[in-house]
Amino acid sequence: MDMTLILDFKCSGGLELLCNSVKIHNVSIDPENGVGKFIMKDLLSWVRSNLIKERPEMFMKGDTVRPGVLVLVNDCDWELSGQLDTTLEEKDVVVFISTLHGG
Amino acid sequence: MDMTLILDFKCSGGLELLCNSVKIHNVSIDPENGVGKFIMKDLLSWVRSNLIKERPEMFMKGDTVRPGVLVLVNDCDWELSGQLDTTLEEKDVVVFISTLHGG
Amino acid sequence: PSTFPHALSPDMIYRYSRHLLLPSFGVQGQLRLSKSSILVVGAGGLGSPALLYLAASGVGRLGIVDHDVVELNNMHRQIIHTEAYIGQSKVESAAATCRSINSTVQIVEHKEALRTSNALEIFSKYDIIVDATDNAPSRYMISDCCVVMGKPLVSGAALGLEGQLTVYNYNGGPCYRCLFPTPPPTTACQRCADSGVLGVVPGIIGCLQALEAIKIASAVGDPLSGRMLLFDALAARIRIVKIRGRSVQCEVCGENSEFKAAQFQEFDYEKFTQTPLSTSPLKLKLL
Amino acid sequence: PSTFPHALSPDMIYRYSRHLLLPSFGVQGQLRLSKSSILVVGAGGLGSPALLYLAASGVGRLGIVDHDVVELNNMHRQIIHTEAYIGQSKVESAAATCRSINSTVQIVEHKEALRTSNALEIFSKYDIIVDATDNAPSRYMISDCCVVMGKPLVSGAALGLEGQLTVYNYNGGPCYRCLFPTPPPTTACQRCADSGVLGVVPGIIGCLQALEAIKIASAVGDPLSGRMLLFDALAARIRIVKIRGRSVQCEVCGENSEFKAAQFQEFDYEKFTQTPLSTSPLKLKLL
Ligand SMILES: [Zn+2]
Ligand SMILES: [Zn+2]
Repeated sequence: MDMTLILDFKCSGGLELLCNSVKIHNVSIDPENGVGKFIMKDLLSWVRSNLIKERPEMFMKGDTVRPGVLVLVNDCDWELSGQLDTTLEEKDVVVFISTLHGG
Repeated sequence: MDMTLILDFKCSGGLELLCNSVKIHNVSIDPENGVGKFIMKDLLSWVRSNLIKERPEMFMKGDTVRPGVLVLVNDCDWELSGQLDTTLEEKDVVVFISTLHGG
Repeated sequence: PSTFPHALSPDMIYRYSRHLLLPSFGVQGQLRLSKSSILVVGAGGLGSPALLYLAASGVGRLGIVDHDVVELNNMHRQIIHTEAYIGQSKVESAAATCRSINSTVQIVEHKEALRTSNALEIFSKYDIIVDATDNAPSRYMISDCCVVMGKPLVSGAALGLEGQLTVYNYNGGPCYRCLFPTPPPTTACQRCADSGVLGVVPGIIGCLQALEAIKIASAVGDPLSGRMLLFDALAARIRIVKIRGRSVQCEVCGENSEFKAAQFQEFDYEKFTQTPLSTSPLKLKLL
Repeated sequence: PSTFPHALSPDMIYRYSRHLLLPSFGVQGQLRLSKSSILVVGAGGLGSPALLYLAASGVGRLGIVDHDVVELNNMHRQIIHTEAYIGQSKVESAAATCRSINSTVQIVEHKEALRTSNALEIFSKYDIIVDATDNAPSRYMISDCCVVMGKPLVSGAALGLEGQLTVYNYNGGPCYRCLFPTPPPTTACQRCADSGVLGVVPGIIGCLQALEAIKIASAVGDPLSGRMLLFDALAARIRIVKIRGRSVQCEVCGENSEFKAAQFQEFDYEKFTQTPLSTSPLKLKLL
């Protein structure tokens, strides 16, 4: 591949506990689908294989995020950009945030 | 000129009162210095001639902003980018904010 | 509730003079506020500052729902309660403090747990609902009830060193279920009692809830609808993000929804979320 | 101030249990907080929530400076004062409320206007200073005194529907004069009394001031130094911007500064800013 994608992704609302309490990750990823296009679905698989060390069910359900997790791409709900099909580009910022209930 | 600069600038902390209480201005400016480069100094002159209708002394002092006004270019203090010499580019966001004293 | 329905009394003009001086708020904003009624569900970490600022600001009627009693381990964040009220009803305690700072606001005490059996009747007395509770089933129940009754909902949450805030069911915006159609697994639902919370974090979110309720009541400014504020206290970072709009498929507020008062009253929120609506004081004492 | 200098008492463990449960705060954070001393200058709109949350959180010693009395037109935002205290000292009123929510914190009352003649002595008793005042000369005076004494300063301001927050003189960061070497023209210095303020706006900023003071006192998280928070209540917009660092040319904190205690005591802040340090109660009554 001639393209390496560098992007930030952040976890909060408790999700950082799944990633050794690290909230901000700066990652470089080589897209593997051969077309040079990298979508949210690819990022989720990458995160699942490379970062989530324990209790993956706290992060994923099936091939998407578990209920109660909001996904933001450049400060915008991924429902507005195509969910799993959202195309990611260089310098995009992806945030996974677990909704809170405390008060 | 072959270049028109489109940028946002915002006024707050009371400065918006000088611009008919409008806080966010989306402006298109043609640089006039003939080199296609547009700096903060040019923006200040433009604002002074085109927007500040009354009491310019509340906004400017000499050829810069009056004491007590912070200037932010893309969320960063203009002291860090060269003050009056800061080069502006398309889509830059400039904020003029008057420091508050109330409590 | 005001005895001056069309004008402000001289005492009100003096008390609220700093509001009246604001060109974008002014007499009209204060008058609308004085005619509005706001219900705060939960007199805990979020409810404490929300109630204080709503009372101080001069809303007409302010309701408080809670069934809990004040405990010493609440005091680090629930600043509306004094030590003298430990062991007594949170609603009575909060109401007493609200009255002490503004005797001109009508304070209504609802000393009971919010349930599907009483929520419709309680909500019917108020224009705006503030969710200051601490658990998932309450959040679904309050949002659903707001949809059924067509009331805007100012929703805040805080846990650990983080907080979240948004306005649901306002002016065509999404409801809680539009964002979270399926409840999270119970293992993902931490409470302050389990995971802790820095006291001032719900303080900040509760103040922001009061602000949003005041903006809606006075019809001033842009409420935080379709947007969500995410607060990270440790890093001192705040981001306001754009969230989805109302979902046409939403089971409660969507186009083909048949979720009305009758369905609400029969819905089992504890079963839906697999979480109890409240930890009973008895159970707490056994821990 | 704590009678348990090396450990938390059983009562403290229960009271602050939600803090102790936080992995990033925990026993060490609470112990540091309980050994710290914080001074809040101004028991008004910003000071009210800052004092409540600092008292609730369990700082060791909490000082309050103010010379003013409680007035009815303060009550829409100064939620620490009850109607019963109208006409009485703000410091006494605020101290009574702080003690009522946490009797284990040492509350110190400084019933006087802060002046160059007493500031050095008062500041010397505290680790961290919170600027909750409402005028330009006080802000310069407090910042200069913090530089002279090497104390971090948590500075908040609110007016109309906007608020600002930053931490000065912390860990090599800038002081107030690094940002504002020249005072603004007096026509640009509006006060809440002139221009009005929505009551909950200083509430939000005051809570954020308490948070920053707690973070510094407990050595937890990244304080808002070298950054400034700008809050727009109407639009529900918050931005945190990067500001300049310490200026080597700063007349007070810069490399060649000769501004020490003696210079501080002789500096005329009212003349420098052409603004009185405080509006006397007498003058207020004549208006
Ligand atoms: Zn919905
Ligand atoms: Zn300096």
